[in-house]
Amino acid sequence: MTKKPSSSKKTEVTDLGYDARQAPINIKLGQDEKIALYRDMVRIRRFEERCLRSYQQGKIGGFLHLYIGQESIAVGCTSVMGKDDHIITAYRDHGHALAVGMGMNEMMAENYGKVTGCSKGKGGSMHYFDPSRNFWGGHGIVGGQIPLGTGLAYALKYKGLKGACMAFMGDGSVNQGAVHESYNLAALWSLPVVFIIENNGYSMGTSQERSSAGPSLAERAEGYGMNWTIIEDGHDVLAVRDQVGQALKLAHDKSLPSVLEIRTYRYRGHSVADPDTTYRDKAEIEAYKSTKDPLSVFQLSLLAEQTLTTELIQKIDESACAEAETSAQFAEASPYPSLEDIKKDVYWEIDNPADRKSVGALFFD
Amino acid sequence: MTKKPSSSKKTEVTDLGYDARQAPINIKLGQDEKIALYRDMVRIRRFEERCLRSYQQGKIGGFLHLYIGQESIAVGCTSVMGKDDHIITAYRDHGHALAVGMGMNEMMAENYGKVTGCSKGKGGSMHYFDPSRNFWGGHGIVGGQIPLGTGLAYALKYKGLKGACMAFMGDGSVNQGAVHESYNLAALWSLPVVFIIENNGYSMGTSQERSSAGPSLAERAEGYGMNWTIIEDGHDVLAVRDQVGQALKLAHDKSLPSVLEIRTYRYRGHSVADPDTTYRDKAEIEAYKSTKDPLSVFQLSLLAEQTLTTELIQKIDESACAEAETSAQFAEASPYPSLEDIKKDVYWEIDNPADRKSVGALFFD
Amino acid sequence: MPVITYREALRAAMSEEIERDPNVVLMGEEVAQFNGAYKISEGMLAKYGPKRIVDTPISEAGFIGMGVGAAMLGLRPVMELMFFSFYSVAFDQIFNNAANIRYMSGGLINCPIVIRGPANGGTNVGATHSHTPESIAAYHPGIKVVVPSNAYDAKGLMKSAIRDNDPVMFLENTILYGEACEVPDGGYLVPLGKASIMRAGTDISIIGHGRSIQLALKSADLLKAKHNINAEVVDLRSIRPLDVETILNSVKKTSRCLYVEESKPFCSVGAMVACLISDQAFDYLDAPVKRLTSIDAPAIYSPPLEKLQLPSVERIYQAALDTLK
Amino acid sequence: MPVITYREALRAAMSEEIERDPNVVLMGEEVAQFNGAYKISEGMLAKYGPKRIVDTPISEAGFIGMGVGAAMLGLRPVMELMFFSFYSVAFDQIFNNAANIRYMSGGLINCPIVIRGPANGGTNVGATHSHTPESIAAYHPGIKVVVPSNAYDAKGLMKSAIRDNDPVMFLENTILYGEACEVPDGGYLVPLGKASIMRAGTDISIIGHGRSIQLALKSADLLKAKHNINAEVVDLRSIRPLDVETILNSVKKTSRCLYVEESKPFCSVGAMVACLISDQAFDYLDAPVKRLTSIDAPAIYSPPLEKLQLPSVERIYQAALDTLK
Ligand SMILES: Cc1ncc(C[n+]2csc(CCOP(=O)(O)OP(=O)(O)O)c2C)c(N)n1
Ligand SMILES: Cc1ncc(C[n+]2csc(CCOP(=O)(O)OP(=O)(O)O)c2C)c(N)n1
Ligand SMILES: [Mg+2]
Ligand SMILES: [Mg+2]
Repeated sequence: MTKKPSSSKKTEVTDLGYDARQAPINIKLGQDEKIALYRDMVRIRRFEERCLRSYQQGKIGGFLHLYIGQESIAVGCTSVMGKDDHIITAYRDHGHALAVGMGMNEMMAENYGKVTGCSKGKGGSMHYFDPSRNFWGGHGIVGGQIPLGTGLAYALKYKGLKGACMAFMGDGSVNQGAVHESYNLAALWSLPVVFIIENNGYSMGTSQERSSAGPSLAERAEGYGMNWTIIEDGHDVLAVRDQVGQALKLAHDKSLPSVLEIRTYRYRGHSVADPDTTYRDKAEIEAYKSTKDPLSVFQLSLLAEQTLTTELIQKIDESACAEAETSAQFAEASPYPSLEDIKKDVYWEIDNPADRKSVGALFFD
Repeated sequence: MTKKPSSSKKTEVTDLGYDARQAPINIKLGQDEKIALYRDMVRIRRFEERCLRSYQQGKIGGFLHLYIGQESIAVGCTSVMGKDDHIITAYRDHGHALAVGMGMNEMMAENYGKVTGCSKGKGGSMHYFDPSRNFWGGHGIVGGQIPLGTGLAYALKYKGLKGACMAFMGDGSVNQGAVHESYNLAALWSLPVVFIIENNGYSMGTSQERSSAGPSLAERAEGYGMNWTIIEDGHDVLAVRDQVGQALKLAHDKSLPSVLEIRTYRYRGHSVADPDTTYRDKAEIEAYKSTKDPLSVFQLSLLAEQTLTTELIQKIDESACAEAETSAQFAEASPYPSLEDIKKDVYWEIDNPADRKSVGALFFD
Repeated sequence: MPVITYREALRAAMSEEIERDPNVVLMGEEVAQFNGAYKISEGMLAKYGPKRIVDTPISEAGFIGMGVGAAMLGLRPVMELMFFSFYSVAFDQIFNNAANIRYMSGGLINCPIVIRGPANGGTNVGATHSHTPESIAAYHPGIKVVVPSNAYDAKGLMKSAIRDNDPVMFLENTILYGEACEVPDGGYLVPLGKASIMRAGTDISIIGHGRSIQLALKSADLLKAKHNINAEVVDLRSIRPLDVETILNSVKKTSRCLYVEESKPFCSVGAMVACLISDQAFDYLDAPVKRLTSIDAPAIYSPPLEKLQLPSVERIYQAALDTLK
Repeated sequence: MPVITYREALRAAMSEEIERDPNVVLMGEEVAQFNGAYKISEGMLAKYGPKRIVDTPISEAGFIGMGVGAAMLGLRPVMELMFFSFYSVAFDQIFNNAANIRYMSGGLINCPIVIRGPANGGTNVGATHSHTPESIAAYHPGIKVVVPSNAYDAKGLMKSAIRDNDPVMFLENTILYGEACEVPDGGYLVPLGKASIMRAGTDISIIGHGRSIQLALKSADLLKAKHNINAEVVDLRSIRPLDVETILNSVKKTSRCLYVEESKPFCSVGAMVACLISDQAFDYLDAPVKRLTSIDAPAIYSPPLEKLQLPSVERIYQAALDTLK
């Protein structure tokens, strides 16, 4: 009657006096690169603020899940992606999409349900896709994207590519069975996948302690012998870069999976229709905003090191606002899909009639 | 950037020099009780050997999953059950059924598909039930019974009963999502459930190391802050009693769940139709049989302490064989369900027409 | 009689049953502290406390299976799926465990669980959130399925469902949540399996279920106003059990039938009902039973297009005219 | 022509495609080292190695979802469900992800995955292991569904399914695995969506899919021998796409139709086909389309009773006579 000792491999993180700016991956960043990181965070925020206005004007249907407050994660993570690295996420996907390089026009048009949208108006705000940028969505079923991300990693390994998949989820998603099944598969088969939990403290109106048992979310990785790390400073884009970079390296070099839990915060309600009153108070939001806002923190740091100037900050801001405004105009001016479009993009074969090999009816109305 | 220290609570088990016979729960066992434990293990084995014969004669349909080699677990676990303790298990359910007190007749008749079977011939060997003995099946979908067991525990707590549910599964089942969702629910809500993994080393033809990542199966409990224990001596009915007794006490007294991984071995193929040649060799089976057979080990120990005599051993054996033989005759002589029976036991309302409140058609052929 | 919404009617039904029977418990994501994603359970935590109104993690397989287990031991759980679409991750627990446990135990067990939540499109939430799984649910013997189209039925059917000793899938509709009608205060029941003739008529039977019924009633008014056509509108309310008698009687009277529903067309409830009618009222039919469903594709997001994809007053009106041709 | 079994035909199809296309991979529980629970993949690990033939843990949601993700990036995974019934724990991955990913991405993605395994009763494995989910699968636009009834079709359809760029549910049958017929060596394809007239006739169309077709052929012999009735037997082979033309042509010729299938009756494929026929060949029908399904209850274990629950030569024969009455 013994207990087998744990054999899990944890990445060791220096705890005290850690300065992400000094991390090798960050120290080599040029001024332009730092500005680009900052700019991308600003662009996400301004884009979403513009989305919110359009939503309030009734231009956008369904849900609108804003990423505001979490920008450092999408930007930090995607900034270390190489050509064969891929990402997949949940419905809160504007940040990731912009960060991988998708354009505001196609994104806003998607929100408006226009045919010029990235998914031709078929997916909406929760379902952005851009395979050409290694971005595989935008997924609405909580946790449902995690097996897909594991499969992207599987395919990379199968093809002998030195790439990895970053599979994003929220803190509430870790209690879905499909997530655990994926953990086991990834660990068992040494798949190059980085499971990234964006822990913003709440799944809708449920705080982490009301949804998830256990010492931490990342630590569940241990049961599968997987590496795991908790990034407390998720608001610090450089800290995110550093840790994600290490996890990606592990995936690239040793084809090992890991779980990163990144602590963050969302400023808005779960979706913008969420009353956001039953589960947290304004003070909590304000406290975070005032000390840990990802944009402000990075801005201050870049100001201090004179990478940014107040003029440049303003220019970046104005240009992001203008870009967002233009995207709203683009979306507004774009046409809706046609009635016939409803039945396109259902079957590859129907969309490629010259290559169709099956016969018979595929639609029944 | 820190890692939260683990706060999980492990039951401490003395490792060296541990003698299950000296455990409080065992030391108070009377001679008759020990003999009863032994007899129940023998009855399970003889019953299943008789099942095997009937299966080979074509009297039993579908699958036949034999429990031979694992008897100490069902008998040990059920022997510590109190009046409000409940159990649920998978398709390898003969042992648990006999151990909770179900009769061989109704069990064998079920295997034969007779109307006198415990499930009226509707469930078969994988689906025994006896709610009157707190036995809730017999379930065919791997891992699918674990949420149900969690729900039984939930209902016990809801009703204010000081009882627990033992939810059994195999080593291959731990990779099903529903199991993990149940772990989280049980830990989060402090449900009185004991998750028992009967780790016989294989899920069908897949060894544990080919199916499950991580240091051990039980240790995954840690990620949920749950107690866990590995019982290496699963062949020792007294060791099982001791550990399960402790877990049940934790459930009764503090309404805390735990995970027990009990190491064991099955002698036969996954089901008796399984060729059993691709994944292990005979030597491995023989090695286990010769040193760790639950019946032999307990028999020797009871002989040594003179609780058993060779005559008594023989008597127990003969009586178990006779009981099994009688059950086969009972099954043979029993009638099959009628054609009309096919549509009974589908809806409670149809079976209780006097109390039916709905109207309209419930069947459509 | 008080006029209340479908949402309030559901809340009243659950509240009355919670007060009546200590074994009734409402569980689901955000049902308690958050007051319900769609506010069905608003105020119920405050009134009934955390033992009766329980927030769950996002673990549909886990908590619905847990409800099935609890039901086996005598609780009567009402499980909210935030969207019924999320049944996809709990499919096994519903259709193997809840549906089969009675059968496989030879009748030793029964499972009085209600699984409820909105099952509809039309709110631009896309393909994964807009499933209408009534045909899939009702395919399974052992399961009952109801689809109330109005507040009165919602309350009466919910109370019947909670008292029912078999597992009931209770499919609601977010678009109807705010729709009101007269609903008595008292504890009336609407039995499962009884269709309701919402509008009597002689020229054509428009049969259907769910929100399509509300649309069909308006289409029937148009048919009357524009063509003096008297359409009978029959709301099945319950898919399994099914009120075959009312269906056949209506069709025997009108000889023409249009089935309307929001489902996709392949193997839909409408196909089943059409097949039943053709089989059992063959000689009464002047023309084949026609069907109107959503356009056969996953739910499109684009708001104006989704409107076109779903049944509408105009589409039903046109289909009825086609049926009468 | 060589005579091989349905099992060998499936193995040959998968082997040929694995040899042909480096992106084809076979995954599932016990497919590799154990040689397959039903020995479909026997010898394939030895021949193609562990990269192409992959054993998975018991994690259907995980590994099927993984297959969907891998397919998005260009692999062509063939996923074995040991029993197709286990789709219940992978339902979301199949019907939300595989089925919808193309649509929700506006056509940017396609998902060439095959999910295959036996979907049948008749082997006394009880309610949880005997699902026949073709109607449920085919309900979902975005999904294709095939149900081969014999070795020749099994091979030709499997090769087409693997080359297909859309997700295909491939429903096999354990009872047919050992059945043999003539199957050419070469790489022929049977296109999805083409029904097959297994026996030409003039008096009644017996249409169906899966193993019921094998039974129907024997029933047709009885009808001929005992009553000189010439039954036409039409095997749909593919449920979605569906060969509506062949169905209608047959019924227009015979004016009588019986649909046979192993499914449960509510919202089954047979109900759908009956509804289609009634709609599109209304004036050709001398009598309503009749259906023969399994008796409407979960699959019973008891071996002799399960036989009675399923379609049989005798039951089909009787139902055909009733249809002709
Ligand atoms: C299977 C499933 N259950 C429930 C939902 C409804 N839902 C959407 S998002 C959400 C909360 C998820 O929270 P979290 O994972 O923490 O992500 P966050 O929204 O904070 O980014 C819920 C309950 C869903 N989409 N899918
Ligand atoms: C969801 C599901 N997948 C696959 C199966 C087929 N199956 C039945 S038992 C089994 C092996 C289970 O092994 P384990 O959990 O170790 O239990 P043991 O048989 O060793 O008692 C498999 C793969 C199933 N019944 N259900
Ligand atoms: Mg969150
Ligand atoms: Mg095992």
